[in-house]
Amino acid sequence: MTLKGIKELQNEIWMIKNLKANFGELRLNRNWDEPMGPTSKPNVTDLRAWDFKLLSRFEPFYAPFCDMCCMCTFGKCDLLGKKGACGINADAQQARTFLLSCCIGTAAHTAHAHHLLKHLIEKKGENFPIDLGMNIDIEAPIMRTVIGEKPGKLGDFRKVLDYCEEQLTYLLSATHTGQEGNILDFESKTFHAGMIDELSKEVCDISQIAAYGMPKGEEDVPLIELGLGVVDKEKPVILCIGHNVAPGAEIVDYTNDKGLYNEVEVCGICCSAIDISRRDKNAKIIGPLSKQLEFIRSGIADVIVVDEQCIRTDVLEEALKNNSTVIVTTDNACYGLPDRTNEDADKTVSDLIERRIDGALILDAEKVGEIAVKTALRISKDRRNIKILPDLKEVTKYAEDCIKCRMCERTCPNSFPVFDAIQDAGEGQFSKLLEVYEICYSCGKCEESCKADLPLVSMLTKVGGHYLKNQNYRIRQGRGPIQDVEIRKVGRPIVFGEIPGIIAFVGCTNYPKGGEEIAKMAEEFLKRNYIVVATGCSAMSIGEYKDKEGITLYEKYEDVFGAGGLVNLGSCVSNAHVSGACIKIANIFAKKPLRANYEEIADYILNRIGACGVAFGAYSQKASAITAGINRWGIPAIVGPHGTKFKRLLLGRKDKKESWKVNDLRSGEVVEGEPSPEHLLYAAETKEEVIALIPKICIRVNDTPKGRQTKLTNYIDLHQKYIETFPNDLHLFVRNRNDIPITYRKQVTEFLESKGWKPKEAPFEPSLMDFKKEEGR
Amino acid sequence: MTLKGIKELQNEIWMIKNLKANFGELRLNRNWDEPMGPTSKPNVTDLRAWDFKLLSRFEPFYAPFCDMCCMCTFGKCDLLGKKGACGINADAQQARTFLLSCCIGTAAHTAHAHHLLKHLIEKKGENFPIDLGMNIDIEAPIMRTVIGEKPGKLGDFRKVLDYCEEQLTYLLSATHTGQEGNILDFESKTFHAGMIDELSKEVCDISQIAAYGMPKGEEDVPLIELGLGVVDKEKPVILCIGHNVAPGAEIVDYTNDKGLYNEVEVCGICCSAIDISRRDKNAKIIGPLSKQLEFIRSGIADVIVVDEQCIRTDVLEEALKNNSTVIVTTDNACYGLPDRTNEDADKTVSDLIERRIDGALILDAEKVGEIAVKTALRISKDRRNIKILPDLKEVTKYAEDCIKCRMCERTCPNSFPVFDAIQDAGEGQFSKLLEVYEICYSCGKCEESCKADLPLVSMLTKVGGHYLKNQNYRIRQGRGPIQDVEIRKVGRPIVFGEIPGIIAFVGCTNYPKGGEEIAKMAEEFLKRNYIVVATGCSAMSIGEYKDKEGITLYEKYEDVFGAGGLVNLGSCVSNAHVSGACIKIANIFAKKPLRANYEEIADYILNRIGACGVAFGAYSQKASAITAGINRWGIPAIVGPHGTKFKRLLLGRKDKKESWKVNDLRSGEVVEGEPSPEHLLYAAETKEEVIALIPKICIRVNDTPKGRQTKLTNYIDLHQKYIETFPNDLHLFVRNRNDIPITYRKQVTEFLESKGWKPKEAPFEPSLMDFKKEEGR
Amino acid sequence: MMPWQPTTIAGPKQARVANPESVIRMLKKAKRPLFIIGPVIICDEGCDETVCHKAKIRSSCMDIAKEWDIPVVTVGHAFKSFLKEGFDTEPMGIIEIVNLLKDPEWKGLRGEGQHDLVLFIGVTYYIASQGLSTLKHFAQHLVTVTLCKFFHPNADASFPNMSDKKWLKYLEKLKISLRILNQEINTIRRV
Amino acid sequence: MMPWQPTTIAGPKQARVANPESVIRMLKKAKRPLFIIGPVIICDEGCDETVCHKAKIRSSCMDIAKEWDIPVVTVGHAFKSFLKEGFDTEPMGIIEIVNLLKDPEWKGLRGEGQHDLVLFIGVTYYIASQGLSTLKHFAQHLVTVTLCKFFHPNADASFPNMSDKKWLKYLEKLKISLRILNQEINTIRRV
Ligand code: SF4
Ligand code: SF4
Ligand code: SF4
Ligand code: SF4
Ligand code: SF4
Ligand code: SF4
Ligand code: SF4
Ligand code: SF4
Repeated sequence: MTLKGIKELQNEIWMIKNLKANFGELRLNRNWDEPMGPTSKPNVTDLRAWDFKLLSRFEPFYAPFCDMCCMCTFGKCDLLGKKGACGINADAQQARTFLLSCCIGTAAHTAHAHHLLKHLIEKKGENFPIDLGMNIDIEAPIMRTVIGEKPGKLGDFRKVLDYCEEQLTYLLSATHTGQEGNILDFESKTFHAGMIDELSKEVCDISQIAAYGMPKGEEDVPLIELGLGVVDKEKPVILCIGHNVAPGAEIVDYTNDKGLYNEVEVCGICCSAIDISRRDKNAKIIGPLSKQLEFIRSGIADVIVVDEQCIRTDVLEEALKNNSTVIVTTDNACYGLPDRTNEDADKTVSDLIERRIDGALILDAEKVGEIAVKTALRISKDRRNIKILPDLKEVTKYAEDCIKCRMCERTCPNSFPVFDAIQDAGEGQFSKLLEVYEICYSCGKCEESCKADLPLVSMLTKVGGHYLKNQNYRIRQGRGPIQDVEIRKVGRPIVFGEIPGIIAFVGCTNYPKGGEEIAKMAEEFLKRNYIVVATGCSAMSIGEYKDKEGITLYEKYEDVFGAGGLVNLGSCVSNAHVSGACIKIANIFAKKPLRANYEEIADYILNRIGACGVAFGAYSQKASAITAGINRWGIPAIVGPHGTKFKRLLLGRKDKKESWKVNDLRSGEVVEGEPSPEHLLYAAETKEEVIALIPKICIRVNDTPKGRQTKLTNYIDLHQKYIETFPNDLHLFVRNRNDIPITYRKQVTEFLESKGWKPKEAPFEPSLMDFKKEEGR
Repeated sequence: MTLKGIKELQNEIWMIKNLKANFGELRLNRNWDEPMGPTSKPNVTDLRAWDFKLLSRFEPFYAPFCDMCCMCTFGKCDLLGKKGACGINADAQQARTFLLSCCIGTAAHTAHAHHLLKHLIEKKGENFPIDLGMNIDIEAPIMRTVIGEKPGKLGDFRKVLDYCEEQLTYLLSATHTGQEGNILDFESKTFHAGMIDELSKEVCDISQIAAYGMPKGEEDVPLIELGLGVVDKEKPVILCIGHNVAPGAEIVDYTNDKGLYNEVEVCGICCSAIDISRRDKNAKIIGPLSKQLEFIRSGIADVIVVDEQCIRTDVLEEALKNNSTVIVTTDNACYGLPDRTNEDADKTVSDLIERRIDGALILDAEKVGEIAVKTALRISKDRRNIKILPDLKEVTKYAEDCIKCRMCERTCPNSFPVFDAIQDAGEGQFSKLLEVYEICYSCGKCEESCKADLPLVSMLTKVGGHYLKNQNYRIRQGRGPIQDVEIRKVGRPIVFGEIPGIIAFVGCTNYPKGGEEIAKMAEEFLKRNYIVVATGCSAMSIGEYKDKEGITLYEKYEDVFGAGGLVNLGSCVSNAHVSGACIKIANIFAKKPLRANYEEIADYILNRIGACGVAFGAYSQKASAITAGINRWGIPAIVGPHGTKFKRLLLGRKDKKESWKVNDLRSGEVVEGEPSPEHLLYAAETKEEVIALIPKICIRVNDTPKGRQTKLTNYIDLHQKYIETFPNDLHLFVRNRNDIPITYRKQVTEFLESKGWKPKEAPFEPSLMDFKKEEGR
Repeated sequence: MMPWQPTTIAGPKQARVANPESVIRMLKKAKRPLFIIGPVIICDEGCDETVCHKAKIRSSCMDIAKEWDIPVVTVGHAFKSFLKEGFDTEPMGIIEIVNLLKDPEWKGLRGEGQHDLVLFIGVTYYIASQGLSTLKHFAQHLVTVTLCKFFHPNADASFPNMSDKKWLKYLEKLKISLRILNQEINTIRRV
Repeated sequence: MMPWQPTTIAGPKQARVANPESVIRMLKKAKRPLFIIGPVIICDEGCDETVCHKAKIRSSCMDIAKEWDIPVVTVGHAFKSFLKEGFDTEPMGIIEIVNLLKDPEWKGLRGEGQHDLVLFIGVTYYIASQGLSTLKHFAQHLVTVTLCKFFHPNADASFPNMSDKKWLKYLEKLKISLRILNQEINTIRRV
């Protein structure tokens, strides 16, 4: 190439670059005249100052699960009062493992988003528009706040995920031996991982809503069938397990296209179930994670389609016991099965039916649809005799072999009385076993540790199946983001405290005493005009409970994002809409600019929006990432007792006045604050403790006197009801006499006196942000 | 916008896109007419078939470090003979933790590459050319083989890292609870992580070579000063620790620019040291990882500049004890220090000097250069008295307080006789302590566990410093990739087996008996005309040994990539050039197309190139990723005894004939093979075991008779020398009489007879690849 | 001794196995003990001591606290059960109290200074185990003792795994020994 | 018992503490025992039994193997030291032999079938611990016993941590008991 040629080419490149840049701007930001804020695509340390502020209030609390570290070949190192060979000590090690957990969780969501996005782009094209309908202008509040851009089309999400993956790589790198050494910096990185997780979830849910035509936040979405009893066993049954909707959606699409939807039962467990039912409201939901092993053991599923996340890793082994067929569909979980992606579908179907292969890996969702349905149609007849009714005599026979080692009870994560129940069962009494069945989440640990090799989970399943034949419940279809119009309505009463709080029941089923407790918690707050939203397994657990009249809470309470409304947002990735709603309140109601303006938005949420998350059964790394994500926005979360095994909480100290100071941006003064929210991440031992804590944790510095009265009334009420005593820290939340609830005036006044309480001024514009430097200074 | 306007705009976009695409192609592939191969940017499962082939020969061997899993809140689960609550069992759990370890290692390299690349692009621009000089045409063999593209300019590496980060996210996701469940699929993902690690390392090293003008593979690079004794303590001393050259390079640049290079000593530990000395041959290398705590404790460093990876996490704490100043420079390790990136440099210098801050986080490498030098110049005088000579009386005094609990000996990872040595020291005898000093890697575990709180590492340091004042060695400057011209010369003798092997001593210092063993191993093979290359800490360990004449191996053996040559490739990221050289042999000598042609290249290497890696002291997650990376290319590796704590090896079974069958691509027949290489990843207990194993593991199916004779001679020689017996599996490696080494003719013939040996045909074109399907079938 | 939930084993350090005598010795040495009582010993049916094992345990706990004048924190929802018996305790979350206990600056339940010995009973096994781990690692200023019928390796000292019957016996013994000790001390004081 | 390197504790299952008598019982039950001897008991100076503790240990090991006719694998570079004494062993890597032992199909050192009991001595502590862990998890068909002076929790049975003196006594006792046992058996056979 001549020199001139090169010059020309370089000019051309320059032009293209500029054009491209302008064009990119143009497309992404059509109709968006908001100026770019300070925090576009923040790098690992860019929000560190904000994080350090949060961490000075909410100090990390570590509960090591193990005294040792076994992460490198210098180990194992005993860190009890000692540093490891790399110089790390116990608290930093805990912070590190929590960061690692959050990285894994975030990777799961990001990979999920990327897998799904690729599929959707293949299906619908790069340019498929992201349009959430007339009632949603702010389609991607998290992306807008974090990236500073808004998505016009599916393809725009690519760069969001690129950013996520880059940041995630940095974060994971910091967990390497010999990198970060300070707990605060670990925690700041953990928040960062959480924020990336939020972005990925949003990308995931918005793209599936747009591309699959799922509900776009409309109120009053249909009810979906839920429960172990909703499946018609006479039909061929396809069970989808996991979180990625693509294969399941293609299955229902295939049955619909071929006019087979009356011939085949498509049902699901975990988030795939919720999301498939958002695609097709006729799909059925078996239930949350806790039902997985039970349902597989029941043998009802002819074909089990596994996608990703929260799948028992022994699905194949368990399925083979019942001659169920397994199809795996993503690179996350291949189970060693032969890759039949490029094989002729009918060939694969016949190989599956003839048992020439144990199952198949098919990385093409559409092909999965075809193969799953065809296979189910053909094998279900042969499997009829497997789906038999449970025989309780067999259970008794097994139980008689118990050698009374008690390992079942000792290894049960919840110390459920399996031992006693088995003794009874040995004598033909099943009520205790049934009780265990109802709260058991079929983790299988009792069975694995049984010294007499009793198939305890199968025994539980049989008893449950016998007595509870028609487990038939209802859940709302997951409706996705909260519409802007709803935000407009509730923004003011929430910020002023008149709606006493938004409670999000999220996460998995590692409950201490069964799922019913979630429903009961939800009910308590629905009755009290809180806004209750739910996602994932918790949304299902709420649906699995019927009141005395035999109806579910979804039927009883309105599907509105308003006082006393109960909304199923959708699957785990729909958790993005919890913070999304809070961001939108800050933006729509309070007119805070959100474009690349993370800190100001989070500061607003922390001080003014009485929202909290409850992940009573949080179990996985994703759950840890989710809590880190909402925490960085300033939204507190409560986990259940098993949540202590995440090894790290973020606790405030209400007895340390100095830590609650706030800047009053209006007056320019530092003023006394309140311990609200008291904690960012707290683990409660019992449902009672959670219920008593929620109204308090929904208190915000900015509440109006009226709002505060409402919140305190609930706090007193519920504390008295569940702990049976007056809350002994109430004085901390009464700023002046106007805050005193009328109904409890006398009691509160007396209490305040006993505590030597003095009134104080409420700040006008409470904030943790620095006072703006005056110009010229 | 009018419809017409939009249409026009769309046309424009289309044009730009195409133009861009063409242009991109044009630039990236100038002068590259090789057609695109089958495996461009392989996704997680795309090389699964190849991996499964490797895994069917080299089965995973798991050595759980712990019976339990503590990764989620269902746990801890005891996996000894039981499944966990998620259904996982012990072997899959080990495979999962090894994948996790590799993900962390890969993340460290990828993040490092990305950090550095960003810095270099900022400094030199997107378009800075990747030009490795006249003698290197194949500048990025890994990128060419994996991505199918070649880099023209720095900016081209961006898309490589995007790919790496995307894949890494998928891989990490698979370690989430409830994802992958099969060991083979876990292992395939582990290989994938290793391959990504290889790419990242290559990007990293090539970009720093190009941008910083480091040696470009030239032979006979200069010698660099190495050792604890090479630093002039009278001068201000800046110590760089870690792996990322940027801050260190800016420090030497700053001293050079300001004419201060005679005023300040710049030295380093670990890979930063090597890479800084590649930038400036006057920089000094203290030594490998094993010297870190010792050197910090010595108090010699006035300013400690920490970048990333392999840094003791307690550097700040240890530095403060000696009033050293700490500057941290990346988001990987911030140590809670105040962010002074945007602060005036002189202000920060004075804050550091006045001890208003304990240290500073400065995310701008150039600023680090300035601040580090200015601070060192100003504080070194005040610190004079700290750099005092060791006082052995103090050591005795401490030793007298020993309460004989023996915890020092019990917690020492290598059971070094610290206890005995301390008893002697208590009586004024230091020879044993000195012996421990020479093999100790200052991990500090003895000190941490000492019930009498004796500062054992300081005591060791003092004794070492007293007796070994002038630890002054030499290492070659790291010279980067092997030049194409050298490959041309050695390709044939290597593939034919006449050069008996390429041995790469790589990795860290978790040695069982000190670094000298590495040097002795290297020497043994240098004497026998193997090609010996080294990187990172191992390269330094080789330099830290002098022979009887008092010269180092680097001085004794030629710096050529040829028989009997000893080459320091550079830092850990230079490990990419080990596989790089093998790929280039396949391409340059054997004319195998490499463009996006992973499997064929790897198959060639596995069957024909007698290379192996020795990571005798491998300790970190990066080390695990590095082994996975070279293993996927078909290059075997040997780790030391601590390597068993990676929990997973890949072992062949020489007694299982069927597993060694190969396809003879020439004859189209499946023929009997040989167990060569016998293992893909093996852990040896002692240096003797390693030495006896290396010649065997360098045997390849394709050796010519002459080559095989050479290899077997070395095998017999070294086995007899180090194990003192004739190798009892020799018959497996003699294909026919032509293979019998002349010097051992009688012995071998007798041995073969005793084993009932029969000659067999050697395949012409041995391969694990499938026979090409004939057209039309 | 194997922990009740076998996997709560956390490392080489294990709790000493305690018995009533050794607990007495520790209590005697302690200046500011604290008693944490959790919901596991609370009978949700609200039965009384004549019929209910849990109620008997609760009653022993109250007696122990009274005998030695140990302030009591009730966690979970244990408070109400004691209130019914007219016994005043401080309701808190287990995490809340553990968090306070790990701060050497905290002034203690009675404002007299951080506690130096903490007795645990009836806290859900695994959350107790996590809390004990926190204190083991991060609260060098205090000693933790568990009086459950489950061996707790993360405590400094723990009752062994045992039957309900033996457990009650242990607690009764503890109560009576404290009473005797008290009488002795009072006698000495009076002298 | 705390492992010699305390952190080799791996979970709730711990080795039984063995003594010469219990090892004898296990050997009596075993059909195809194997003895693995590592470099830690080899004196690198090559001293002999009259002066060197390690040489004494080596000598006991040889006697034990001979008494009970147990095939011996030497790992690391232990081979040569035995060769010098005219004692033939099979040299291997510790990982190599562990890998063979975990395969139920392997035919054993003498081709008579997989071993059912493996004695370990003198293997570097932590690599032995890892190998024992492999066998504990993945070789249900065999029992592992360590005769080092270090307690090995990952074995099925292990000598306790002990002094050099006691260690030698244990090994001598083992040897002598085997000799007696052998004589008894021979007597019975002759009858
Ligand atoms: S990462 Fe640190 S604490 Fe963990 S095993 Fe390695 S050296 Fe020990
Ligand atoms: S399966 Fe149910 S009863 Fe069994 S251990 Fe798990 S939760 Fe407990
Ligand atoms: S684990 Fe099995 S044998 Fe033991 S008590 Fe429970 S049911 Fe009975
Ligand atoms: S950290 Fe977990 S895996 Fe490691 S030793 Fe502890 S319990 Fe075992
Ligand atoms: S990841 Fe599986 S094995 Fe590990 S703790 Fe969780 S449930 Fe148990
Ligand atoms: S510092 Fe040296 S002697 Fe001490 S434990 Fe570590 S390696 Fe052993
Ligand atoms: S750990 Fe300390 S006190 Fe114990 S033997 Fe070693 S030097 Fe002595
Ligand atoms: S060789 Fe290992 S220890 Fe040394 S610098 Fe590289 S990774 Fe770190």
